[in-house]
Amino acid sequence: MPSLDDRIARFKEIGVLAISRHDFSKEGLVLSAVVATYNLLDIAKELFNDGFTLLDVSTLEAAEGFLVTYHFDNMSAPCRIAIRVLAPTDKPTVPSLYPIFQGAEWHERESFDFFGVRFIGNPNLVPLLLPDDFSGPPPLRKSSENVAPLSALGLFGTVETAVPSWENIIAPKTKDA
Amino acid sequence: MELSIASFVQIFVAVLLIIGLMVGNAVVMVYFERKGAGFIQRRPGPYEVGPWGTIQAVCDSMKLLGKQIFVPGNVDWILYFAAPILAFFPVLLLFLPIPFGPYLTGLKVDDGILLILAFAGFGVISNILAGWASNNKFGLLGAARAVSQSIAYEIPMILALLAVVFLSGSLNLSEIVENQGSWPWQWNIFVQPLAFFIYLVSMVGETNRAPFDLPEAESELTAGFHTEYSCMGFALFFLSEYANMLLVSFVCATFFLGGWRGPFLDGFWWTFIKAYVLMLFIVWIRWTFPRVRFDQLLNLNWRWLLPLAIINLWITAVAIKFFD
Amino acid sequence: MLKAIIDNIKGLYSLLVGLSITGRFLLSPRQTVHYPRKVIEPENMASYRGPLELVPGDPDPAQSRCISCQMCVRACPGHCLTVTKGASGKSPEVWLYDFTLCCLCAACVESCPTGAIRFSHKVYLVADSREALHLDLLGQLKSSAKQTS
Amino acid sequence: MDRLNFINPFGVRYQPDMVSGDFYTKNFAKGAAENTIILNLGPQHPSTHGVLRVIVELDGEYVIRAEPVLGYLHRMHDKMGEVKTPWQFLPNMGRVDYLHPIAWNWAHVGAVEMLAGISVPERAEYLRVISCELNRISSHLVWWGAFVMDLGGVTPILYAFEEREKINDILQIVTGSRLTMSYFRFGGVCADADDRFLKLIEQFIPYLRKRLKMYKALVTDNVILRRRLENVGPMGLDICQRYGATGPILRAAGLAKDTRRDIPYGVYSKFAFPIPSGPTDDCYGRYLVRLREIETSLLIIEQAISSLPDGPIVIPKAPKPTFKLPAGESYFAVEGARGQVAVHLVSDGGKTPYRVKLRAPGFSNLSLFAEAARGTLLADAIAILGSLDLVIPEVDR
Repeated sequence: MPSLDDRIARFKEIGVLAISRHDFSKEGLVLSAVVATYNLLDIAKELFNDGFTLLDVSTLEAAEGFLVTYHFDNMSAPCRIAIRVLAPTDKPTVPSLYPIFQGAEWHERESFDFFGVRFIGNPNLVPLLLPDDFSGPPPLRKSSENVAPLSALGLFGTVETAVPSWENIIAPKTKDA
Repeated sequence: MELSIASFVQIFVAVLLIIGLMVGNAVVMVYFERKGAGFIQRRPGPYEVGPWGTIQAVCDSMKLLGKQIFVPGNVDWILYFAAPILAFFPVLLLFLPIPFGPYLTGLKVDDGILLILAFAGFGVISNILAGWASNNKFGLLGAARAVSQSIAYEIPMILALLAVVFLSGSLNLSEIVENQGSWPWQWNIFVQPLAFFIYLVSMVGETNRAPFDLPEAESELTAGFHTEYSCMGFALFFLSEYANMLLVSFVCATFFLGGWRGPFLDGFWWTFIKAYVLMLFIVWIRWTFPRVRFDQLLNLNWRWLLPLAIINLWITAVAIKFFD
Repeated sequence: MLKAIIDNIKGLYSLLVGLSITGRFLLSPRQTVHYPRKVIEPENMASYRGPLELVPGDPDPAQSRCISCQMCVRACPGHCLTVTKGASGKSPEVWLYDFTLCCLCAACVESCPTGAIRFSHKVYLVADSREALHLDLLGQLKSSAKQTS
Repeated sequence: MDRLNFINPFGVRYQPDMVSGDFYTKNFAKGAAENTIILNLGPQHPSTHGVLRVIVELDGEYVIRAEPVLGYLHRMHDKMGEVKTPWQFLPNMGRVDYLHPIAWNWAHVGAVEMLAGISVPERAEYLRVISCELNRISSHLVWWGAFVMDLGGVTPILYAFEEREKINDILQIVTGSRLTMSYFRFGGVCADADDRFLKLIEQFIPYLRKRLKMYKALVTDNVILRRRLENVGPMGLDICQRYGATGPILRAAGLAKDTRRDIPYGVYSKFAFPIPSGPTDDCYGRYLVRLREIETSLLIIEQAISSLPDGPIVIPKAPKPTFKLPAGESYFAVEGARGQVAVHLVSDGGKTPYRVKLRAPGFSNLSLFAEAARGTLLADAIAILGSLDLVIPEVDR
């Protein structure tokens, strides 16, 4: 089990857009990282080899797009990590984690139901919780006046590093955790 | 046996009485089964209709009679309706050679047990037809299970009975009873305990009762072969299940427990007491054990009961040869 | 082979143990409460949360303590309360409660500044229509005050 | 079956379609092999515990493939969380998992308290532990009865309900309800324990220990049950990791992972209790782990009762039903009867949360059924399904 600093370093090696530490007692997370879609599978593979398991896939809609959050927990030593991917609002596609974590299939189908995010590589991307003939927009999509920007949600504890484009998104004054 | 008008009248009266017995038995047993289940599960069971709920079973059967006959689409009509009838009527025949009392026998046949074992096979045909004709996948699976189970359990059953037949030297049920004494230690169960045990297991398997109720295993196949039956079709299957239970209990009482012979005063009451004690035992087993799995059921039969029955039969034959 | 035989004999013994347990329960007394003939003891009922009722006022039991502040109406997740202020003063004129929508969550009871609402212990409440469960709590309060006086 | 032609007396030939059924059956049938039966277990089936539907492809009695179909009890709790204030969402938590509502209470209340920085008085923490553990016992009891009923033994569930009624009597004293409890409040609990509550628990603990011995003699040692469960449906650590299984399934696989021990919430760190794990990862192992968890819960309750402190049960300025959450994110996990229950809360500082995500353990646990059931007998598949301890409202949310 590598230390937190080692893990941050290894994530940076693979490539992250932003990485931040969190106060576990206040946010329930140890570490969160925003990754680009093409790095997601590498990060997941890394976590799988370290004995992490996928807890859930929690998507939310923000002004910048759909933020898909994967929560991971280590099997042996508790260490909750959130990996986030931002998918654009108009054409949200994210690679599926199914090849590594087969349990992701259902979580991704749930996000597909509720937000319309398409997961490329999911073997069975059909409605899971909603009926197959459900018509209408995905039920958890927000109307445009209710959508908040990501910076207003306080998702990014103490930012360790971030690429310039993400520094803009996280906003100049980061919340001190 | 000569066939005269008198014997026809006798058979006719016997069949009428047996139908009455079957229906009455079902009503009584439904009551006892539900009451027994209730008491084992620490609840009162049927309670509201009549004193202590005694009329409940009668009312339930009236309800079944009064229900709309519902036939699902795409069934094979002829077989679908033939199946419950085939389940019910052959059982009637099986009661004919049973000696209820010294003079109370529907039809005194010299090889009565052969008649019973031959016609017992009809039950399984009705199960196959019911499962097949109702065009239901659960029904089909139930029917397939019913066939292999019934075939499997008939063999050790016959072998266990054969050991007793060797002892008595007769296939006539009355003679088998007469060969046993009035007191419990003179009954065949003490001469043939292993055969009794084998018969006890295979009689539960043969009647498809829990823990061997695989053809209708409710948690797997909803109701197995009679999934699609309602009202009278279901009632006939129900009747025949209880009638089969009664039949195997009577055969067991006749072969192993001295039939009508009992302490103090021989008579038909002993047959009935013994048979109903066995029935209550079957009920008790049902409400105690979980169900076995299908391959385990067949393994139990082919790997254990059948060799045991053959060994038992062989020992019996050798013993008769040497000690008689 | 020998091990399998011993296993089976042990298994048969376990079946006998099971039979003896159910046999013992067969003869032991029943555990159920047979409702119309027997009811459960009232001390068990004291903590039961039944439909809401209004707390009788202090000098006049037919008057509610309610001041029509609408806190409960706003707090209720199921929107099951309707409180209308009377023409004179703060006391309510209409106090309707739709029990079919209520989830007994106590949001109204805990948000009430005057403690005017409480849970009743009516466990045997039955109705044959939805409308019968649209309760007029103010009317109930008045009729119960009339009965006690 | 589909290929059979039946003739009815009116002479109309009926030729069923090769594949009939709704969208999910057709979708499933795309991968079907030759000469197999596609069978729908559920949504109304005696052993799917409510309205789960499982499509299985059978070769004889062997399950070739299985696919659970969800959504028959879907109520969109995530959306309700977004349109209600956190206080108003609280009663929903009792409805998510009706067998262990207090764990869900705790997950939601904990997430809100984490985000808003609310502390809880010590007596309330103890009452939370006591009620949660009692509720865990009652949940395991229902599972025990229902599982044995899946295996064909009808009687044990009624014995389990005797105990469950006693627990309901106890929990009713503090929570006021018997099924969908909503006991926790932000910053405490809603009712204090009285003498009768403590007295009944003290009577209940030795009583249940005696009954557990009876359970062992009647069911656990029963040869039929053991042969039904041993070596059936093994789920090792590998499959648990890939599917994110938690709770008794993971512990039966040999890993003593329990949120109560790993990330102690409440006052769990003050109690000494073993985490039952192993010995085997089959259905029988999962069965044993759950029964041993009942004993663990009894141990915790005993310790909590003996050291129950005096004091307030709710903080002085407890949030009113209309309070506002600060902006931020929190992820709070507790150990439910079925595994890790978690609530992920994101707030933008408005009246209602921006996003509420409920992490149901049954959802992940059920997703591994398709892999575990492959190649088993139909009866074994039912046993595996039962051993996952499913509560469909929680899976569907």
